[in-house]
Amino acid sequence: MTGGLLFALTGVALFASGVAGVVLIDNLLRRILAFNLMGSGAFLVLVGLAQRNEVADPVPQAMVLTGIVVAVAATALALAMTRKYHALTGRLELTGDDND
Amino acid sequence: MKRLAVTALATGFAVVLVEAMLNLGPAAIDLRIPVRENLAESGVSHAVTAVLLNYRGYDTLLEVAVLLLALVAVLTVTDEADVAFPHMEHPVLQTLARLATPLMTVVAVYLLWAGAFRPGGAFQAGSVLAAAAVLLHLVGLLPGWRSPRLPLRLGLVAGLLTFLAVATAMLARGALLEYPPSMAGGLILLIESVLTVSLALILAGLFLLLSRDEGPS
Amino acid sequence: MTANEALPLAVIASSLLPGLAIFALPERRVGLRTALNLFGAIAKLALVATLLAGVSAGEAYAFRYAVLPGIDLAFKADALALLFITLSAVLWLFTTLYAIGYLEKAPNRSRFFGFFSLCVTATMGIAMAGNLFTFFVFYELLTLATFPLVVHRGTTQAMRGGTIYLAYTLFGGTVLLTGIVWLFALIGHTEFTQGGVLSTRADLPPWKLQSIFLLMILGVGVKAALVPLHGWLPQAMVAPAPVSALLHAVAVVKAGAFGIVRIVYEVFGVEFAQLLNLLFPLALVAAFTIVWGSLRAAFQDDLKKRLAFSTVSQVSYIVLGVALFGPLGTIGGLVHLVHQGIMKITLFFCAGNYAETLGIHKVSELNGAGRRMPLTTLAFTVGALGMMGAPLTAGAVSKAWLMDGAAAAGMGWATGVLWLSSLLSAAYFLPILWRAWLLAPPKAWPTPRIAPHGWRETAWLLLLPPLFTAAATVAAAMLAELSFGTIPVTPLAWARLIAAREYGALNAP
Amino acid sequence: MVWLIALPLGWASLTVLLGPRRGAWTAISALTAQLWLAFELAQTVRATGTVRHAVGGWGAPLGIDLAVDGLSAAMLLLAQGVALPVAIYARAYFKVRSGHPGGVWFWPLLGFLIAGLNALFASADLFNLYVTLELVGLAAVALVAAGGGAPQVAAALRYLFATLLGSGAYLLGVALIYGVYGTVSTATLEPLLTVEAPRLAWIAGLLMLSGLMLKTALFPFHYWLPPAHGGAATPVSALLSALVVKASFYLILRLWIGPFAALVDRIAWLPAVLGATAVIWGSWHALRAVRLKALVAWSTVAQIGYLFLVFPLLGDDRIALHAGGMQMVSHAFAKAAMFTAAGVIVHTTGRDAVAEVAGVASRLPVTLFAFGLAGMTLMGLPPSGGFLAKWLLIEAALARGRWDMVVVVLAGGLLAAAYTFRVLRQAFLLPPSGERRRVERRPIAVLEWTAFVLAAASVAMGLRGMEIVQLLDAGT
Repeated sequence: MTGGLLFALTGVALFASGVAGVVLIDNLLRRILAFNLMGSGAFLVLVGLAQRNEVADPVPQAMVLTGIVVAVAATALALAMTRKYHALTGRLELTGDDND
Repeated sequence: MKRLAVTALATGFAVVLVEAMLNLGPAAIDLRIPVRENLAESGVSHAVTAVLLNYRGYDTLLEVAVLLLALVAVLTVTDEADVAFPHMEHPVLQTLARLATPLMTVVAVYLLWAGAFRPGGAFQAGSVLAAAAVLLHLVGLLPGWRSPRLPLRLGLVAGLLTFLAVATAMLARGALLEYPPSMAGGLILLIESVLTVSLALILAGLFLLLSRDEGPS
Repeated sequence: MTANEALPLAVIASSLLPGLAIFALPERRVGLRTALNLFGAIAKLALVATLLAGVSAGEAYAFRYAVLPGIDLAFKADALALLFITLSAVLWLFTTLYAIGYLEKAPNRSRFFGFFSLCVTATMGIAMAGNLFTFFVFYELLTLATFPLVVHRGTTQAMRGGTIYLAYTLFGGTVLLTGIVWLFALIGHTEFTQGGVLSTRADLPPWKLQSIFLLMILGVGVKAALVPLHGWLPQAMVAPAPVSALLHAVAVVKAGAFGIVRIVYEVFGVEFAQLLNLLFPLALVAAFTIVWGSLRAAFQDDLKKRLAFSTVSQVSYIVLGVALFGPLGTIGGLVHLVHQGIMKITLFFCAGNYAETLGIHKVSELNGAGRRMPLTTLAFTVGALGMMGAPLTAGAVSKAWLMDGAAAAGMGWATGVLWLSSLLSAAYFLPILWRAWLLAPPKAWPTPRIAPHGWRETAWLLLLPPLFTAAATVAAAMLAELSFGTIPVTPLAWARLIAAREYGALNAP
Repeated sequence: MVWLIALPLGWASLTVLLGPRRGAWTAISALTAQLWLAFELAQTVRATGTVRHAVGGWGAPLGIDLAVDGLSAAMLLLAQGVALPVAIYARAYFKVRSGHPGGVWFWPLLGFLIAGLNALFASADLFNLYVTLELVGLAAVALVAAGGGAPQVAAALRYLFATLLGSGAYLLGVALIYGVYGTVSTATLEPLLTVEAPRLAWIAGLLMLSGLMLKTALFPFHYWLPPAHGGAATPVSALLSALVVKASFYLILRLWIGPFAALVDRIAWLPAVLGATAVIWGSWHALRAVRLKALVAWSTVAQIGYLFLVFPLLGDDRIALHAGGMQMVSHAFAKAAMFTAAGVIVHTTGRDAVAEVAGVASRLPVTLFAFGLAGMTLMGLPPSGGFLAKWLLIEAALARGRWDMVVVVLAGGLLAAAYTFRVLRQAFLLPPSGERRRVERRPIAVLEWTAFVLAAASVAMGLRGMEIVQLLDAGT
C-alpha cells in the first residue's frame, strides 16, 4: 500500500463520518465541524487517490486548494447564519416547528 | 434507530468504497506530462501555481467570486448595530501583536513572491495578512467591522475585478485567460498582488464582521 | 399566407382580439365594451357568411402551424365545421345582446365579457380543428374559459357548481388526452379526414382501437353530458342565464357532441366504427341518456334544472343520430345539433327573463306568468313545443329524420326511444305551459324588478333575443327545404350537404 | 458565451462597490444585455452546432473547456429570460418595502447567482462544475437567509446543509473519477466511461447523482425546499424555484446523457420512482398547505418529480429529452410567475393564507390572470408549454409501453389542477362582507405586469415548441 492510497482510505473514513455527523448531529456548531470533516475527507481522496503511485500530481493539489477556499466560504456563511439564528432564537439546534 | 441506520449506512459505504479503491488499476490519462511540458509557457515555474492561475485559472476566478459572495452573504445576515471592540488591555499581548504584524506582512509578501516557483501564492499571503488583522482585533487594537464603506468595498472587490479584467482582456487575442506566454508571468503577478490584498480583506472581513457581540463584552 | 389560410384565423381572431381588449378595459367603459362586443360578433358573422359561400362552392380553407415535430395546430373550415360555426356565431350575437341587457349595472362586466369572448373563440377552434391535437387544445381552453363564467356570481353555491363542473371536465379532458396520444403513438398523427383516418388501418389490433374509442368518447362524453357523465350540467345552472345559454346551446355541450361527430366520422370513419362494433354501444348509451334525462327533468321544480336535464336528454339525440349507421341518421343528428341549440337557447333566455323580471326561479311559481309576460311565454312555448317535436317546429324536422334513420339502420327500438322521449318531454313541458297560460297569477310576484313599458314586458334587450330565436325555430321547420341558388341556407340543407360528402356519392339521399 | 459569465461577475462586484440597496439599474441593464447575448448564442448554436471555448487556450484535459450545445443554450436563455423580469419585479418590490432586509445586498447576490448559473450551464469540466454549484448554492442560501427572520434563517440553514451535503457527495464523486481516469473533462471522459468501467466509477456516478438529487430536492430529499422557497422574499422564491433547482437537474441530465450514458441504464428506474412519488407527495402537500407561498413551494416539489420521470424514457428518439427540456423551460417561467403573483397578492392584501384570498379576482385581475395562466402550465393544459411537455412525456412513455408512467403524468396534472384551483376558486369568491380589511395596499403595476409577462411566456412556450425542440437538438 502506498502513502497516497493510505491518504485516500483515510479520506473515505473521514468523509463517511462527516456525512453521518451532518445528518445526525443537531448542534449547529458541531454540524459545521462535521461538514468540514466531510470536506477534508473528499480533499484527501482527491489528492491521495490521484497520487496512489507516489508521484506528485499538481492538478488535484490545485483543485484541493480551490476546494478548501470554497469550504472556507461555506463555513463562514454557516457560522454567520448560526450566529444570527442564535441571536434570534437563543437556540443552537434547528427544531421541527419552524418547518411549514 | 436513526443513529444506528445512518452509522451502518456510512460504515457500509466506506467499506464498499475502500474495497473498490484497493482494486484500482492505473489512470487512463496522466496530466503530469502536459503540466510539465507547458510549464515554460505558463509564466511560472511552480506546477501548482501554474495549474491554479493558468491551466485552471478559471476555477480560481470563480473561487474568488465564491469568497466575495461569502462576504456579501455574511454581510446580509449581520446587523448594523453592535460592533465588537474587545476591551482587552493586556499590554504584553498588544505589544506582541504590534511586533508580529509587520513580520507577518513581510511573510505575506514573501509568500506572494515565492508562489511563482515554490509553494505559496496569493491565497497563502492573503491568509497571513488576514490572520494579522484577526490578531490585532483579538488584542483590542482593531475594531470589528460595520457595513463596509466605499474604500473598503473597493479593496474587497478589486481582486475579482482585476482578475476579471485581465481574463476578459485576453479575449481580444484568443480565449478567456489566454495569457501570451511572454506576459504570463507579469500578468499572474499583477493578479496575485491585487488578489492578496482583496483576499486578505475578505478573509479578515469574514471574521471581523462576525465578531460583534450583543452589547459590550 | 393566402386568403384561404387567413380566413379561419380571422374567424378566431374576430372574437379573441375583442375579448383580450375587453379584459383591459376599465369597468365603466360600457359604450366601448359594447361596441367591441358587437363589432366582433358582426365581423364574425360576415366572415362566416364568406366561408359558407366558399365551402358550398367547393373552396377549401385550411391553415397549419407546426408546434412540435409531427404535431401541427391545424384549422380547416369544412362543411361540418361551418355547421357548428354558423350556429355559434349566430347565437353568440344573440347571447351577447342578451347578456348586455342581463348584466346591466352588475359588477365585473369586463371580466365577464372577456371570458365570454374567449369561450366563443374556443368554440370556433373546436369547430375548425383539423386534427385531434388542435381539437384538444381548444376543448380544454373552453373548459378554462367557462369556469370564471360559471362562478361569476362569486357565491359559495356558484363555487360549488363551478368546482363540480371543473372536476368533471378536467377529468374528461385527461381521459381524452390519453386516447389522443395513444392514437398518435400508434399512427403518428391525429388528422381528421373525411371517411376516417383509421378506416385504412385495419392492420392495427382492434382492441387497441376500441380502447382508444372508449377513452375518446368518455372524454368528450363529459361535455356532451352522456349519462353517467352528466352530473355537472344540472349543477352548473347556478351560472347567470346568458352563461347557461352558452353552456347548453352555443358552446360546451355542443363541443362534446361535435367531438363525437368528428371522432366517429373523421377519425374512425363511420363504416369502420360499425365494423369494430362501436356504434351499437354508443347508440345504447345515447338512448339511455335520452330517457334518463327526460325522466329526471320531470321531477325538477327548479326551472333551470328542469331545462338542464332536458338538455342532457336532447343532446343525445345528436349522438344517437351519429350512432345510427346510415346517412339519414347522420342528417338527423347533425340538423339537431343546430335545432337543439336554437330551441334550448330560447328556453334559457325565457327562464332568465322570468328570473330577472319577476324573480321566478321555480316551476311552481310560474302560475299566470303568461299574462304578465305574454311575449316571453310565447317564445317559451315555441321552444318547449319544439323540444317535444311538435309539428311546425325545428324539433319535428330533426325527429323525423332521426326516426327515418333508425328505421333505415334497422334499429326499430331507437324509434321507440324517440317516441318515449317525446312523451316524457310533453310530460315535463306541458305542465309549465298550462301553469303559465291558464292558471291565475299570484297576488305578488316573488321579487319583481323590471316594470312593464307598454308592450315591452321587460327590458328590450332581454325580450328581443328569445323572440328572434323562437322565430328561427319555426322558420327552420317551415323553410327546411329552402335553398338559395346552389347555396344551402337552412340547417337541414347544410346537413344533407355534409352527409353527402361524408358518405360519398354512393347513397346520398 | 464567455461574456455571459464575465458580465454578471462584473456587475455583481460593481454593485458591491455601489453599496447597500444600490445597483438595481446596473443589474437590470446588464441582464438585458445578457438576454440578448444568450439569444444570439442560441441562434449561433442552432445554426452551427455546439460552441466551444477552451479557457486559457489550453484545451481539455489540461485546461477547462466550456461547451454550449442546444440544451445548454436553452438553459442559458431560460436563465436570463427569467432573471430579467424577476429583477424588474425585485426592484419595485424592494422599493416599496424599503425596510426589507432582503433588499440590502440583493443585487450582488443576484449577480453571483446568475454568474454561477451561467457558468454551470456552460461548463464541460466536472471540477469546475463543482465550483459553479457552490457559487449557485451559496448565493441561493444567502438570498434565503437575507429574509432576516428566524424562520428564514432556520430554512436557510437547512438549505445550506442540504446543499453542502449534496455538493460534498458530488465532490467525492469527482475525486473518485479523477482518481480512476486522471481527468475531469466531460468530453475526455465520455469515451472512457464504458460498461466495463471499474466499480469506483460506478460509485462515483451514484455519489454525484445522489448529491445532485439532494440539491434538486427530489423526494425524499425535498424536506429543505418548502420552508426555504416558501419563506424567502418573493423575488428570491421565484429565482430559486425557477432556476436554482433546475441547475442541478440540468447537471444530472447532462451527465446522464453525457459521460455516464453507458452506466445509467440499470438505475434508470430509481429517479423515476422517486419522481413519481414526488409528484404525488408534493401535490398532496400543496393541496393541504395553509399559506399561499407554501402551496406554490410544494408545487415545485411535485413539478421536480415530473422532471425525473424522463430518465427511463431517454433514448435515441430524444422525445423524453424534449419533454424534459420543455418541462424545465415552461415550469421555470410558470413557477416564477406563480411566486411573483402570489407575492403581489400577499403584499396587497397583507395576508398569505390561501383561505383569505377571497375577492382577489376583482381587485387584482391581472395578477390573478397571471396566476391562472401559470397554473395552466403546471396543470399541463393547452396551449401552454407545460402541455407540450406533458404530451411529449406521454408519447415517450407510450412508445415504450410504460402505462404506469402515463398514469403518473396524468394524475399529476389533475392534482396540479386541484391545488391551482384551490387558489383560483377562493379568489373568485366574494369577500366576506362583514370582515374589515386589515392591510390594504395599493397594487403596484410593475409587480402585477412582470408576473403577467412571466406567465404569458410560460404559455407562449406552447406555441414555440418547434423552436425549443430544434434548439435542444442543436449540436448533437
